[in-house]
Amino acid sequence: MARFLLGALDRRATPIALVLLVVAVLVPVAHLGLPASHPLHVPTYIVALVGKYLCYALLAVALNLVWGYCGILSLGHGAFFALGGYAMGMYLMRQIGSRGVYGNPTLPDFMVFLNWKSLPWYWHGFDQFWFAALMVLLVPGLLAFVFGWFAFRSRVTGVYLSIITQALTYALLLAFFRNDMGFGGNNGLTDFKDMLGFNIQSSTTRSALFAASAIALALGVLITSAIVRSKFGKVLIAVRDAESRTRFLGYRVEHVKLFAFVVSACMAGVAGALYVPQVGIINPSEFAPANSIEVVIWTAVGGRATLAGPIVGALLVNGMKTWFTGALPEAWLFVLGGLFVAVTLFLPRGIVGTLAHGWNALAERRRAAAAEGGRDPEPKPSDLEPAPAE
Amino acid sequence: FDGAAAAQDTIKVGILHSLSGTMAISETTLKDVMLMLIEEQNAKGGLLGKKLEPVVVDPASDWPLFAEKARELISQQKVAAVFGCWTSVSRKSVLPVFEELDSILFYPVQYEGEESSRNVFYTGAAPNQQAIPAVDYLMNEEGVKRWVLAGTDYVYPRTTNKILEQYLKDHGVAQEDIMINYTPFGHSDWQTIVSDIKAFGSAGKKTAVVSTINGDANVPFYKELGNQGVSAEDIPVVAFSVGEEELAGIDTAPLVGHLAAWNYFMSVDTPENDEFIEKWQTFIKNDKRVTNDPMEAHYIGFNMWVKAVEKAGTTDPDKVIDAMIGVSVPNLTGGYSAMLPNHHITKPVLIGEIQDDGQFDVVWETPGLVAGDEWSDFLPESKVLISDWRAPLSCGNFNVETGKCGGKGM
Amino acid sequence: MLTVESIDLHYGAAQALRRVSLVAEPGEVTCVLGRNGVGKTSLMRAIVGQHPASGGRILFEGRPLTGSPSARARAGIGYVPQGREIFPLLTVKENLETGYAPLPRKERTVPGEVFELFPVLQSMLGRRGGDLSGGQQQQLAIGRALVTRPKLLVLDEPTEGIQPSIIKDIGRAIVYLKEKVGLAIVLVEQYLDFARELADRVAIMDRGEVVFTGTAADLDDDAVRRHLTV
Amino acid sequence: MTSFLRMIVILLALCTAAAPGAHAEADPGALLAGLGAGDYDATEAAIARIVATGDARFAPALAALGSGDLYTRKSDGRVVIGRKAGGRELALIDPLSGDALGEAASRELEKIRVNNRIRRAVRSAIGVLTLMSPNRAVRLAAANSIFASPDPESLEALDAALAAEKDPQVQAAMERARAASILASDRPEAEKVAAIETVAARGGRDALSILTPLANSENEAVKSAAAAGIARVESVLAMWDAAQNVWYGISLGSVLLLAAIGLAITFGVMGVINMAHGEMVMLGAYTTFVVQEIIRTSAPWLFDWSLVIALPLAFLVAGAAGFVIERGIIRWLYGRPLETLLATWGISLILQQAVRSLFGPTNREVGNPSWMSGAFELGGLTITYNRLWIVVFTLAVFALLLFVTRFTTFGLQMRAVTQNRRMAASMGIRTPWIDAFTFALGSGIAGIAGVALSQVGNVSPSLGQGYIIDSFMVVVFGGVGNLWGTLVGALSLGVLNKFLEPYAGAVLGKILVLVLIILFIQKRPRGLFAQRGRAVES
Amino acid sequence: MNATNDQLATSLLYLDGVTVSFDGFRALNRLSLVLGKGEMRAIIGPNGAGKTTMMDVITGKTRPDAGDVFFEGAIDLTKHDEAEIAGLGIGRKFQKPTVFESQTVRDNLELALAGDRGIFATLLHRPSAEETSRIEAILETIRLGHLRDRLAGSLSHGQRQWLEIGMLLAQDPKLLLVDEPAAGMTDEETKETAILLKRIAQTHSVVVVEHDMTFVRDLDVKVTVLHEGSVLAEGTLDHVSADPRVIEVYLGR
Ligand SMILES: Nc1ncnc2c1ncn2[C@@H]1O[C@H](COP(=O)(O)OP(=O)(O)OP(=O)(O)O)[C@@H](O)[C@H]1O
Ligand SMILES: Nc1ncnc2c1ncn2[C@@H]1O[C@H](COP(=O)(O)OP(=O)(O)OP(=O)(O)O)[C@@H](O)[C@H]1O
Ligand SMILES: NC(N)=O
Ligand SMILES: [Mg+2]
Ligand SMILES: [Mg+2]
Repeated sequence: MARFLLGALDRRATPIALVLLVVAVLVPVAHLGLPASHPLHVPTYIVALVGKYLCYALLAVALNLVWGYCGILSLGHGAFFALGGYAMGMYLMRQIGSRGVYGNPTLPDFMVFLNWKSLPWYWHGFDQFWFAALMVLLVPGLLAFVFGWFAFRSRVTGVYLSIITQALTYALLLAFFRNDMGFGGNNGLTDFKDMLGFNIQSSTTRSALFAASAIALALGVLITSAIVRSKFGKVLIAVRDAESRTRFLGYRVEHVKLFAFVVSACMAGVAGALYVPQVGIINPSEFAPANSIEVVIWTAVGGRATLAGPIVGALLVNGMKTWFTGALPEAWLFVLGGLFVAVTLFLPRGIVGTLAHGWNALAERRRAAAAEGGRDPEPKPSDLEPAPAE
Repeated sequence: FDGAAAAQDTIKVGILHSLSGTMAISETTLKDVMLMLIEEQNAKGGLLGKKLEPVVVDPASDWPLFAEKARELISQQKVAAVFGCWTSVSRKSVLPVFEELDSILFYPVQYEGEESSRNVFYTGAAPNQQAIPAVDYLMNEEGVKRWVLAGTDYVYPRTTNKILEQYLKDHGVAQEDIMINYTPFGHSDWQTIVSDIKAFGSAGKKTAVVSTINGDANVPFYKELGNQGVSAEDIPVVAFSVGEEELAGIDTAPLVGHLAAWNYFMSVDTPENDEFIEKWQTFIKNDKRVTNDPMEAHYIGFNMWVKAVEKAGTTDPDKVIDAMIGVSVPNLTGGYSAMLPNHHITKPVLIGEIQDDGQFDVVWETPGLVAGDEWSDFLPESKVLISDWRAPLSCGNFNVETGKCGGKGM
Repeated sequence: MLTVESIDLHYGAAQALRRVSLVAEPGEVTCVLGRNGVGKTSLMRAIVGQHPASGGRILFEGRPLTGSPSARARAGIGYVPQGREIFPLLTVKENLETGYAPLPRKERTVPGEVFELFPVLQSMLGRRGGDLSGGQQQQLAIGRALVTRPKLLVLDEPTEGIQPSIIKDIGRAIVYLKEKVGLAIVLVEQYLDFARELADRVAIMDRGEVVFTGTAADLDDDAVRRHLTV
Repeated sequence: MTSFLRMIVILLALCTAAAPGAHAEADPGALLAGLGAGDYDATEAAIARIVATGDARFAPALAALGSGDLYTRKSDGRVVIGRKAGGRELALIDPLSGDALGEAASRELEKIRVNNRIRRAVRSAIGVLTLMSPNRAVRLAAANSIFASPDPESLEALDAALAAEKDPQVQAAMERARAASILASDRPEAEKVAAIETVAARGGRDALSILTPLANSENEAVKSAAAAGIARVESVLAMWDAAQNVWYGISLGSVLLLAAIGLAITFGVMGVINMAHGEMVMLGAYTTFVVQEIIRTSAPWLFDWSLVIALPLAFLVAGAAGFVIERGIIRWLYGRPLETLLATWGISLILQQAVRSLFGPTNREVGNPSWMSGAFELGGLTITYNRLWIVVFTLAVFALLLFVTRFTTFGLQMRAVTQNRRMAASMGIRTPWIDAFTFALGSGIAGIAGVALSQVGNVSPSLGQGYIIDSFMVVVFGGVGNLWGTLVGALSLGVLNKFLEPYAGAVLGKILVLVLIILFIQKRPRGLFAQRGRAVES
Repeated sequence: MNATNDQLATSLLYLDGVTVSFDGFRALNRLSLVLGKGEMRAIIGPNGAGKTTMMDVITGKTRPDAGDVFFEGAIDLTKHDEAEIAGLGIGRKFQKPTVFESQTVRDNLELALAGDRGIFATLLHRPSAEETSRIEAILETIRLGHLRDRLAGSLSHGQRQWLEIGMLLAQDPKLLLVDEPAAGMTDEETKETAILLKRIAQTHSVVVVEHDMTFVRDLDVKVTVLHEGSVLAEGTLDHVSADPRVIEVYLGR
């Protein structure tokens, strides 16, 4: 595994991972170590905000693995994120213990006032952190496995797959809304007190969660990079571009997709699990189809099928959302909507994709100039774009 | 841009209502009413000699964004208090932020109760200030014997219906005379449910519907009622989430006689209300705009806050929180509302019938003010809890049986 | 009728055509020969407007040809692309009817010679184009181009994947179209015998350039060996 | 109900004089004054006293009471009818004579409060008082309203009316009303059993609600007759219930279809993942709102035509928006279908916010024209007019669209362009126009869907968001690119939903439908009406 | 029956009574065909005769409505999917060249290269020197060496044909199904292709579909003529070309 990940450290992945690790160290230090008056002090507000963004970024990285590199446009990735979040939320709920408003030592408050008599079976075990942590990976992974197993075996592709992933998350949304499900209905899980014995609102816990998010994101990037750089990555792209042809070469396309899908779902689950203690609530709206579509949007804005794209997209879009909902509360949708339109029109490969392409094209031109009138210049995929018909 | 100097000569007031997304339909009005109230206060000379400065943000009907924006308002913008939220989940989402940063939230919407935070003032109705009087009215005035409890499937209706179910049973209603039905948010096809209600109502006993159906789903619900000819004489519907604003989107001619229970109606004929309506319509530059109950709640909440700040002589949250209790201000229905030690307020309860002009005609009201009861007496675990934020108890969920303050885990 | 004057064509940074010139006259077949990847298809795309030329100019009936592909089709250029490009979900009949676009309403019929040339199309009118065999699609592509009643017909390797008897038919059709109908025809071919038989003029391309022009008779073994062998 | 009362008032105003009081002994003024004398109990008692007179001259006063138009004049305590007369003044009318009494400000009057209990009493009182009306329609309505709120007090009046009644239909209605009233009284067993028979023969839910309480009767004979009657009514109802459910399903399905059908063009045919589709529907709905607003203020008599006027306008407005979007944005994205998702999502945000800024964030009222209000009975089916018209309208739109795509040159070129834009251009097809008009067509259809959907739901800036997911679901479930698939998909999802709902409830029913869609797609990975063959596989 | 059993046992590929219909149209009609181990066979026949459909059936793309398809005497191909069939050692070059457009020529070949196709094998795969040299050799053979780092999407039609052939070589299957390899090639290249195929046929079994008679003659192998979904004639090229029915439906006069 380590060797596999180290193999991922190339010209593109290394700087991203390094930046993230530096952030993981410096931000907590600046938050905890510097007095509030210090100009370099990072306030709680920023730690909480950026920590949340990092989780979103990891979710986008997860989506990019399946969408960017394997062509599976999942419109239901929010479901895996939310499931990871719920697993963590259940742990945090159990940690409240008898500190709930009704003082019931086992039942969470919402169960008490809706007359639950005992803890439903699926809530057992979540008082243990290791169990919850396992479930963070297992529940989204298993759902992705079962769902993917059937869908890929039945060769559901393209928009059909997109729409059933959307149906999946929508069905989960409705299910988790139901109070009878035992997950707190619309209000979800809230009122968390502590995690592993640390007060969830303390600066140290916040810093630790922040660092964990940054490191998880770095790992997500490295895993993606390792997968994409391997021969398996070439198979993924082959599946994306000509699925049926890949089959005729003897690749079990359904296994390839399933693997990517499950890995991606687990990543999304981790993102959700880190997100919940930082925002303090998990509620069914995380399953809303629109949320999953937004993840696609972040990835597209940043540049799909690039390592840094999903991160840049998630940070930029959410950053703009934060900024403009405060600065232009009545017009921010114009700004954000305009951004999406502008990116599609002017940065067709997303921000990172376009930059990388521009850079490559420049390098290309220089090389061509150096080679002086070489007869076989090498076109890049951009040149393959059919010219507009008229 | 606003340096320390500027921050000192204004007092910032946060407004945390969704201006986009699904809740914008209800919450935008509350943002506007807050702007009006602040403008008016400034015209009166501001507060403590400083101008009030509204800080509007858009949490976009996105619950985690509510928490983020709350933190931004308190720790970045340094507001003195926040007026905001509509849905319970948004309140739940911001609650830890207000507690952590020790600030003040005024929550203006009727809700399910079962909560009392030191940092929140609940100016909307608790279930006993809306649901129970409405049921009393139907039982006594209309002789209703059979009940449909229809609601959107979320916590407010669930809890309200739990409370009502217990209440009805305590009043001798049999289980088979209660039908409970839940629908998803934004439910738009009511054909089956309305016809089920008709069927349920044809058992020879007077039947009524208690509706906790949420905002958006109401228009198609009432349209279907009207079209299927369910008239108020036969099966009246009493709603807790339908006010003047919701009715503005419906042709109410077929709905005359259906009911709503609130603590305020625009049609209430008092000089305070006339003045409020006039100011509102002038402010919003539209003489057709209606007023509603949560607007009144903000009106009350804002005036209480102003009074408490004046009393405390500072906007410091701790001092203001302490000063709030006992503050009493005029409401718009001709009386006074007072802030109780449990951070809920006293309110009159009014039952109104829908008129063909989209207004409500008050057909009944409680003889006096009803005190908001945060911990319902009709839920077994909650019966034993009380809340009192005054020293020395200073507890939101004090268990009178064990003598312990639950939330502190003691 | 068609004069290509010294055009260049680029795919991004890569140059596919260099100062290519070509002439086609009514009642004549101009044949373009060349190995794989020398730019034959690129030249055809430039003529029909599917890819812009980056230098030089193209004249059609004496006027510069600059419009969109659809304008060129309406001006009388019919195109049979390499790879057939049948509309896969349209029936054979509908595929043929797409050729009505440039025609005035009363002329909107499928000319009889299409079915005479390719009787198989007649029997498959209701089948979806994409379901046809490769050779059948090729026949449909030629038929479809004829529906537009072109003055200039551009054929990019029309015999590819076609059974021998029909290749002969296509040969006969080309002769008929140039002699009886008086079309100008530009034909890309790899199949030398076929080309020799039909061509009035020949252009051989190599590495994006025209390296030989002349009549079919001029096409001596030397030129062939130099530019067409591996 | 109020409109029923209004009608009675009008009819009565025409013929009050013709109905001389039979038992007029008390002072009518005093009787009327009793209506406004106290609380609801007092009002109800006063109504009972008026009924006891049997004097039809009181009917207009009662009708005005029911519709909330009856006042006590503060100056002299006289009870008067007040009608809105232009400004803030009310025109006063004497309830008995119908004479005009001048105008008064509402402050000078005290409204007599009514609630549902009073309205029920009024309804049955008018029934009793108008049983002898010379007008057939009034008598029929009177009999029916007694049936709806039976009252032993009315038996005497019914008997008298029956003796005089010649019209067989009215007679039958009176018989039923009489039977219902007998069942509410303490008449002897034999009469009750016969009455049960009459009521059960009529059938329907109303009959059930009269019979059900009798099933617990002390009296054995009545009890068993009631049980038999109930069983009889219920067996008929059960049969109709199934049919009713199918109808609900079809009508839900047609709403889904209507919402999806424009998307079947922009997404199904053109392949644009059009997240702004819902906003096109919204534009159509807002167009309807604006049309109605203008009609309301400047030509109220046109109101019943408002939808007919709104249809072409909505098509133009949404179609023009679609045209602009295609020319401005979508056309740069052909060949990059996934990017259309990003761009149209952006457009959708912008349009929502634009409408919010322009029309405000709250619901706007779009009224039903009279021909789309109410319901009629078809056997045991209740069919509401608005649903019926929507089903008819949807099928008409579908047929039209099918015709355009299948049998017109535009349709052919549209399909050719979307399958191979470059080759279509080389065939001489003006692809930019075809693209723009196709997108405009899909958007325009979404716009007219908005006109119809404004009749069943909210008209608010987030209207479109409510339909977008279902629309994609329908198009994909049916099979992308196949209009028939969209039709069958929408209707079968509608019916399925409605059959699951009674068992599973609305929430679980919806979840089940989604799960079934997921499972179904496993069986048919390209939807219900899958495109098959080589063409689609590669 | 015995005879067929024997045939089955010794055959590499065995088709018997294979029928495929599309919406009532019979593309293959009780087609029977036996290919011995190490044999090379040319298949000709009119456009639409069912040649490509036959390959679709063998490679698992199309399921026959009736009939048997056996590989190496024992393996029922109708029970396997495309990937499994490829794994069994059947490779295919498509009539319409399909390559992975956004990957380089070299990566296309690497993907095709024989080897373990499992997930973890590919994840942990390190290119060996042997593989590299094989790829170089194939690039040489298909004359795309100078384009090795080009994206396959930018190749011309004929170049793609060559790349497809190269991918087939890289796959190194037991049985090669080659659909119209010479289409779009110059006469000279066509000759080269024939030589290449003959060389391959020394160690592999090959089925070639082609309309170019010169090419088929160069191959110099047994020829099967398909027509309307079944075998019309079989034998040497000279034998079948003399058959009046073949002349009528295929060669023309
Ligand atoms: N879309 C494209 N993008 C980039 N390069 C291209 C593209 N199409 C063709 N080329 C390159 O341009 C050159 C000329 O290609 P073209 O298709 O014109 O050749 P051709 O003569 O038609 O070959 P063939 O006989 O194989 O069809 C080739 O080197 C090819 O790789
Ligand atoms: N999916 C399908 N639906 C309908 N018809 C089909 C389908 N697939 C193939 N066909 C028909 O089956 C017949 C056989 O096609 P096939 O492609 O096998 O022919 P072929 O022998 O390869 O011809 P060619 O030499 O032209 O490539 C053709 O008539 C074709 O139209
Ligand atoms: N509090 C409510 N109505 O959600
Ligand atoms: Mg070519
Ligand atoms: Mg073939």
